[in-house]
Amino acid sequence: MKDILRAIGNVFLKMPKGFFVTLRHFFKKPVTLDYPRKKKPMTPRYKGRHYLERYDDGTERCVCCGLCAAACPSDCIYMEPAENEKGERYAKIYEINQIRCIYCGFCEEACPEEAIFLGQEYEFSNSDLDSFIMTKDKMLVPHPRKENPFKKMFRRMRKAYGVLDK
Amino acid sequence: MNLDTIIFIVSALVAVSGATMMISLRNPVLSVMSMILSLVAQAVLYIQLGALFVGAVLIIVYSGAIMVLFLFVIMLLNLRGSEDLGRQSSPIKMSTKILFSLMLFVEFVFVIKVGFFKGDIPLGVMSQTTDNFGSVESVAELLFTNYLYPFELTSVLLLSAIVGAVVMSKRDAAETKTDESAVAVKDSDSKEQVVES
Amino acid sequence: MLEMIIISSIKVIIVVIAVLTGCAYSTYMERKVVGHMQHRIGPSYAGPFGLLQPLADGVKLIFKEEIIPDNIEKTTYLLAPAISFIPAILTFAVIPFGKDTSFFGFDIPMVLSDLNIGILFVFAVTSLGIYGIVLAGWSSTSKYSMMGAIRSSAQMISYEVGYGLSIIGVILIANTLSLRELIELQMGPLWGTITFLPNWYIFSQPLGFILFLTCAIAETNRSPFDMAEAESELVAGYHTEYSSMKFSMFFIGEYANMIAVSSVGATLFFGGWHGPFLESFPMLSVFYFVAKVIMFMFFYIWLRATFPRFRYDQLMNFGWKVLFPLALLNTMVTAYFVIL
Amino acid sequence: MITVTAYVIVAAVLFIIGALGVLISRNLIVMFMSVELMLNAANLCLIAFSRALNVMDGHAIVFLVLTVAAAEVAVGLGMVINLYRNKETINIDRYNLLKW
Repeated sequence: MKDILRAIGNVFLKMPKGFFVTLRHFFKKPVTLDYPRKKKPMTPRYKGRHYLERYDDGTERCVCCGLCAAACPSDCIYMEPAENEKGERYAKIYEINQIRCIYCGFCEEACPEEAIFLGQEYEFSNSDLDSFIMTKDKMLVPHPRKENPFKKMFRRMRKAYGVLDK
Repeated sequence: MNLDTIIFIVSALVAVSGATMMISLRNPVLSVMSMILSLVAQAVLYIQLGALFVGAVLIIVYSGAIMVLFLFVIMLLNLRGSEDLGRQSSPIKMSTKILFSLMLFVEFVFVIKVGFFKGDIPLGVMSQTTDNFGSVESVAELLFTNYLYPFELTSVLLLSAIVGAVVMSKRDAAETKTDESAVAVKDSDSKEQVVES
Repeated sequence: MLEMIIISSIKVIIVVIAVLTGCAYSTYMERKVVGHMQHRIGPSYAGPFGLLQPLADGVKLIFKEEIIPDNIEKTTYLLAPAISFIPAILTFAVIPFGKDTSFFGFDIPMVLSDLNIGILFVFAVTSLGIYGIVLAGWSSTSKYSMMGAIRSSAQMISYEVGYGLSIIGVILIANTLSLRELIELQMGPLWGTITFLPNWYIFSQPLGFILFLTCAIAETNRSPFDMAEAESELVAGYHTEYSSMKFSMFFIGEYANMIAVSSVGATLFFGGWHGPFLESFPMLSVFYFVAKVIMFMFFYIWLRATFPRFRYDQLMNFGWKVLFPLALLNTMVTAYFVIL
Repeated sequence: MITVTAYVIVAAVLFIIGALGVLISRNLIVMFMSVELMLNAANLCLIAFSRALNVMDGHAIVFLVLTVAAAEVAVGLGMVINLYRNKETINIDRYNLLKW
């Protein structure tokens, strides 16, 4: 008898509540996206794949100082310096092991030339291990760059203290 | 050789071969399955004889409840074909048993031939049936008029079966209640439903 | 005679194809609806809105490798999917899915076979479906399958009673077992007096309807009574060891069972194909019927998305201590009013 | 045209198979099912006679027999389980305590 009364109570008092909850959520906008077709816009400071920057005249910013490699906690940056005909240093080889990289962004902060920065892309999966080594030609591609507000601030500060860009 | 005859021959063959498989297969689950096959074929025979309602009830009660219970017990005891069923009994015993069965069969045929062919029951022909022959209404009418006392008595029988099953499958008070006791009760209840419906 | 055979065969083919398509698309519906209830979007990649997803699934299942484990009982293992699949399809033989219409001069009854014991047939056939599950579980010789089979048979024994008793009320009122007559009785205004409501039996048998729904869900092994395949406890229950087309046959069987039970529910309690404007457009009746079945299917899915699975002993208790007495009470009260 | 005799003979064959099953089977459960089969054979006979005489009484009796069979199964399977608990076997030859 107690069971029956409780069951009746549940059917008329508690179950509609549960049904109502799911029905309400049924009409809400889903939080997931139709992923491969629609992608979630990342936040401006999201740290995705690496890019190397050029100056406006097309020369590479990187001078192969090694600060990024020194700052890297996972030790994933390898570089070999060389000099061009003008006597300026540049990186002959600049490689980042994407599998080791933890995407902390320390290289970006350490770089005095603002040559390296981490972009928005995050789809790295591949079936070929070699393709995870980011070489210079992969990183030197043109890319949509959104200026990091903090970077902007730092640049102004550097200007103020006389550390000038080229 | 019209459609009726074909249906009769096929279902009779299925019923008999299912029954034979039932007693000859070693694996109890396969036995149960062939019994179900036989029962379904028998239900077809019922329906061919105009007993629609009883045929449906046969499937619901037997195939739907009783045989499930058999299967449940087999699974509960975890019997497989490998269960040791002892030595083969001696050929003399075996042949005696088969002989007795055959004698019984001969006797049946004799009875059918001699006893019933006198004409009391028109076995040779299928008489024309009334409109509601085998319908639910006519069965119910009989059950609640002429057969009211047997009907009430079966309910008492079912009650005693419930009590019996509970008592039998109940273990000592110290032991906890098990699935078996619960199921035995359930089974007898499920039969009661058929009576009421 | 020949005409009749041809028409019947065409009807059978159409119904079977419709049921199989319905099964395929109820998987799609289930994934979409449950997805939205969980703030996801469900399948969306194959075709527009993922509408070709069932097709893709079917192709995938057909071409998958068929794995047959070693230590199984071969005969029953191979037989089980068919046994669970065929009774589910057979149920549709007696379900009327539309108002009788005439095409090209032929009067076509929109039911495959109008038995005068239609409901009993449905019950007889659905009660056979359990063997597929039990045999599958038993013959796989896997402990998960075995557990699923034992649970399923015990669940079946305890729910069959309530299932049978819950529709007695309707039968008492209608005084017939033929599904076609049941639908005809549900036409017209409610109890002959209330004109704005149809005379559906859900209004005269609300308790019976709730009991029927509960038992039907248990009968088809659906959540929250899906202990036979409780995926979080028993891997996949009775069909753990099945793969490829055999697995999909279980799947289709389950969904066909759901559709069958939904059709029976729609016929018994919601007036079957009955609806407005049938005089001028008789084909609308099929649409009404399908709409009612879809409502039931939606409820099934809604329930699955809402409630957690029952525990084994809870279910047994519920079946015997709640559903059974309530069904008896319903029968008694209905009988009292019918005699009055 | 099939006659009622044909049905009765099928029923007789089924009954004999049931009887044979009870006699030669050593599996308790199969024996039990054989008994059910014999009941069913009798039912088939009743239905056939009912058809031959065009009366419904046979159907009513079959209905009652079905209930009796159901009650029998409920008690009988309880007995089988109890027996199995005692001896861990369903071989009927092992239950020979009362044999002299």
